[in-house]
Amino acid sequence: MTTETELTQAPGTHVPDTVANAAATPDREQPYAALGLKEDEYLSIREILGRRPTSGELAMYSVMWSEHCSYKSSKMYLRQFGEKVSPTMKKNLMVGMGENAGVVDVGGGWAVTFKGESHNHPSYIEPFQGAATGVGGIVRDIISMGARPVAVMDQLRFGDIDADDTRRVVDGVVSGISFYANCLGLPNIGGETVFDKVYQGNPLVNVLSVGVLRHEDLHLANAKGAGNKVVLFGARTGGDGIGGASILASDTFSAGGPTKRPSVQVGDPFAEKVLIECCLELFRDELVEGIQDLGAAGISCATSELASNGDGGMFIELDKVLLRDPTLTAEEILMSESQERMMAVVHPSKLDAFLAVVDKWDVETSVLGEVTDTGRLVINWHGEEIVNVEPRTVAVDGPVYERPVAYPTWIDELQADTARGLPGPRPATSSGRSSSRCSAHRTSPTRAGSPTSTTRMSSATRPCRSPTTAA
Amino acid sequence: MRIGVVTFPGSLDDRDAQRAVRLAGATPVALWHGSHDLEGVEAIILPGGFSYGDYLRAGAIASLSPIMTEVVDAANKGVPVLGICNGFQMLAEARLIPGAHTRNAHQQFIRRDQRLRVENAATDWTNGFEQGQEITIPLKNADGRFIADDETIKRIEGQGQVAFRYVGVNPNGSFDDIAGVSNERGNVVGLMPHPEHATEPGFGPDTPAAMSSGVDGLTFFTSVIAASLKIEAPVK
Amino acid sequence: MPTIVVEVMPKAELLDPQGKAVTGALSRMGRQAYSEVRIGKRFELTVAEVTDEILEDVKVLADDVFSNSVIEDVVSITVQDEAATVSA
Amino acid sequence: MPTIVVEVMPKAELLDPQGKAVTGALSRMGRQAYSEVRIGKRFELTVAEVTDEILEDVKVLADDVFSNSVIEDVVSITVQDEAATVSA
Ligand SMILES: Nc1ncnc2c1ncn2[C@@H]1O[C@H](COP(=O)(O)OP(=O)(O)O)[C@@H](O)[C@H]1O
Repeated sequence: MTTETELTQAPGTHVPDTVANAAATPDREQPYAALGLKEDEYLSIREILGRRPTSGELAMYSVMWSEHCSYKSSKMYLRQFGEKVSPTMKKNLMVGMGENAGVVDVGGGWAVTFKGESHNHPSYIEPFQGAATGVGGIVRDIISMGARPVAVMDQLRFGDIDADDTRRVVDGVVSGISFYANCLGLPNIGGETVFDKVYQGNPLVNVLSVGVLRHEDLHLANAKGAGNKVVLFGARTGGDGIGGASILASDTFSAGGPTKRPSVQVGDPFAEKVLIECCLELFRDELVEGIQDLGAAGISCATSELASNGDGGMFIELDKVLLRDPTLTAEEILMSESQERMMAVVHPSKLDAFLAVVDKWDVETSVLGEVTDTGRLVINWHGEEIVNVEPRTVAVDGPVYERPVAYPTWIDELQADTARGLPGPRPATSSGRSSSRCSAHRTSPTRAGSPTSTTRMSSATRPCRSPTTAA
Repeated sequence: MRIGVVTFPGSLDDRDAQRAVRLAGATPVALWHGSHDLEGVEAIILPGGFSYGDYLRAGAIASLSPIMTEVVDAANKGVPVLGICNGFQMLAEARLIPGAHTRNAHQQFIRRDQRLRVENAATDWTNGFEQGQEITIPLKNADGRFIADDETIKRIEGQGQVAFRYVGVNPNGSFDDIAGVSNERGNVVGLMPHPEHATEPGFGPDTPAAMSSGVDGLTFFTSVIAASLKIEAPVK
Repeated sequence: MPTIVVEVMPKAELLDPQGKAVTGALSRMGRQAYSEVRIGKRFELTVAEVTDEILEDVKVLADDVFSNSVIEDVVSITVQDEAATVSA
Repeated sequence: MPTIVVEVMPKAELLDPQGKAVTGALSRMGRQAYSEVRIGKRFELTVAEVTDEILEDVKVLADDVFSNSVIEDVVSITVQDEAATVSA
């Protein structure tokens, strides 16, 4: 693996790798492996660009092509959810796959939007912050559709209930979810939990958020209209989670050497609550063409996705990004996963009014650049071009793999093990062994978001899944 | 009557408070924390939520907001002010009422439908209740434990400044089961539980009569209307 | 840049629920030696320069903003210069 | 009885939302001199006697219990004897 690279240069001495430099030095060794890219993936980036990538481009491709962002191994299965949608299913579907969240017409001019997302590995590293920032990310997706978030749900999988490390993860995750959601006033209206040893070291933390909107309030995030301004607003960009999306979320959790930047993100639910109100006001006053949230892969993701969904071109001056840590390099800024940030596309005539609204909410803002019709995503750093790519190659046309699959034979035994084999009804007091594995967590702080929050589905009534053989 | 509801960054229950005002028959006026303008309202509500994320101390940063200078002035002139939950914490931080709040004694966030006894039915926000009447409204907080030194507790108990007391269970370890406090004059009232969430049938606490039918909170808002008209509110 | 450190503790005569919970946890871990744990706050303020004026202002802020005198005491205000930061 | 003081701060490179909110409040109050405020915790442990063994144990507790090494740093462990407590 590569040792010292341009990605880890000491602050102050950092000179970013420019497009011209990349063309001139085709043989420079690059740390693609440490960033989670396979050799053939790296070679295909070279082929797409017709030269070696700059370090900034390499940063973008590596995060966007990670499993975490590109779903390169699961895409071929997930695709079916889009392909199998029939016209009947589409009847009330206002927005389907491919956008920040799905939208369903519920009648009377109202619509509901919801999205579930996992934040698994971060929640294992630092359960409280990992789960909390998971809620933050999913709620920003709801906001970007133009909806007001109203509730969250969670679906959790933890390691064996008696294992040493399980309690740390359970307590952290449950209180992280409730803390963040409560600060936003969102009740947790349902949940489900399973404990099983297959999730040891790899818990699943799925959070769903629901939002409500009027039909006319629906917005899609895309960068259309050359000349429209691209604005970054919300929290400042720091060194958060730089190791998270690339190194830690790569296909093995042990890949990569030590990172000097933290792999965790710390959430600020207060900043998010302010963003909710600020975005709803921007939409209400019709001051934005679209808003995209920044999640994993931060600016790399938001710029390339917005550009891919629009007319295809965008120009960004990366040095305009407001920083929390002035020593960040251009590559780190591209990869940062700092939370509570949004990117808006704003018509130049509305920019002043836009800035007045974000200012009112004490939200920091910087105009980074504009939409272009060049079909290229160009990013400059202090006047020098460090990225020049076709946005779709970063955001949409990443590698897709058909991994080898095998039938899990243990599943036959599991499925054969039905309730029919059990003796007759027993008094409710007797506790079977398997039911203890499904127990709802009651040990951690309970927080309520609103008076409606007492309604929740009972997880204890759900069937307990406990594979007899580890997968 | 026009009643102002102040929105702070992080307020959560401002819109519910506005609706409660409307349901009681008054006109809600949205006020902004960053402004010095009370827009001529005749009463003010500081709503619940997590203003400034409850960072530093719950209500502390909000109590430094520009509008709070005006709220303190108005309160001292006799304008009715109600602080609900986070608003109660702001009133304490702004020293409009005695005491302070700390984290709940059991360290956990709590949410329940809470029984309260009205200990002082003479304030601007309680005159529609009967002295000693028991009511049920929702409670939800993490930093709800009301505390003060012995002398202060003795004083407020002696002067009838304890407006509400928890009944059945003390949910957060508040001294003397105190759930709500008023200033000496009785125009400023702060309490932990949320009257604004119990003002509309179908959305309130359960009652023996029917699920979600509790509307005990509405009387807070009809009381202040009565106080402004200098009439007696219809006793419930 | 120099840092001014302000330290605030819950008043000794008041119950500190968080500290009590930690004391309990330590004793469950078999650590009876710690008869009491109290948890307060440590503020680090970064300033360009430490002047008398700033120090006066920090005193005011310590009493009015960083602590609530009903429940907390300011236990110390110290200046710490950049070089001598970490000691543990 | 002597007190052992453990001080914990959020890691410098991570966001400290609480400190950020306070920095903002100070600047709205016209106090621009404070370019950054960070807020950590101060633990006071009361012990009957300070022994080497106890100090060793406190080091372990500081890392494992009082701080979360993923997001926080232990910045100091000091012994403070009863007489010399308050200084502000
Ligand atoms: N997946 C789950 N399975 C079982 N119980 C859960 C699950 N998620 C949350 N809970 C429990 O539900 C309760 C409420 O969750 P919380 O997130 O605090 O929501 P709310 O804000 O609505 O109170 C808590 O007691 C929590 O432990």
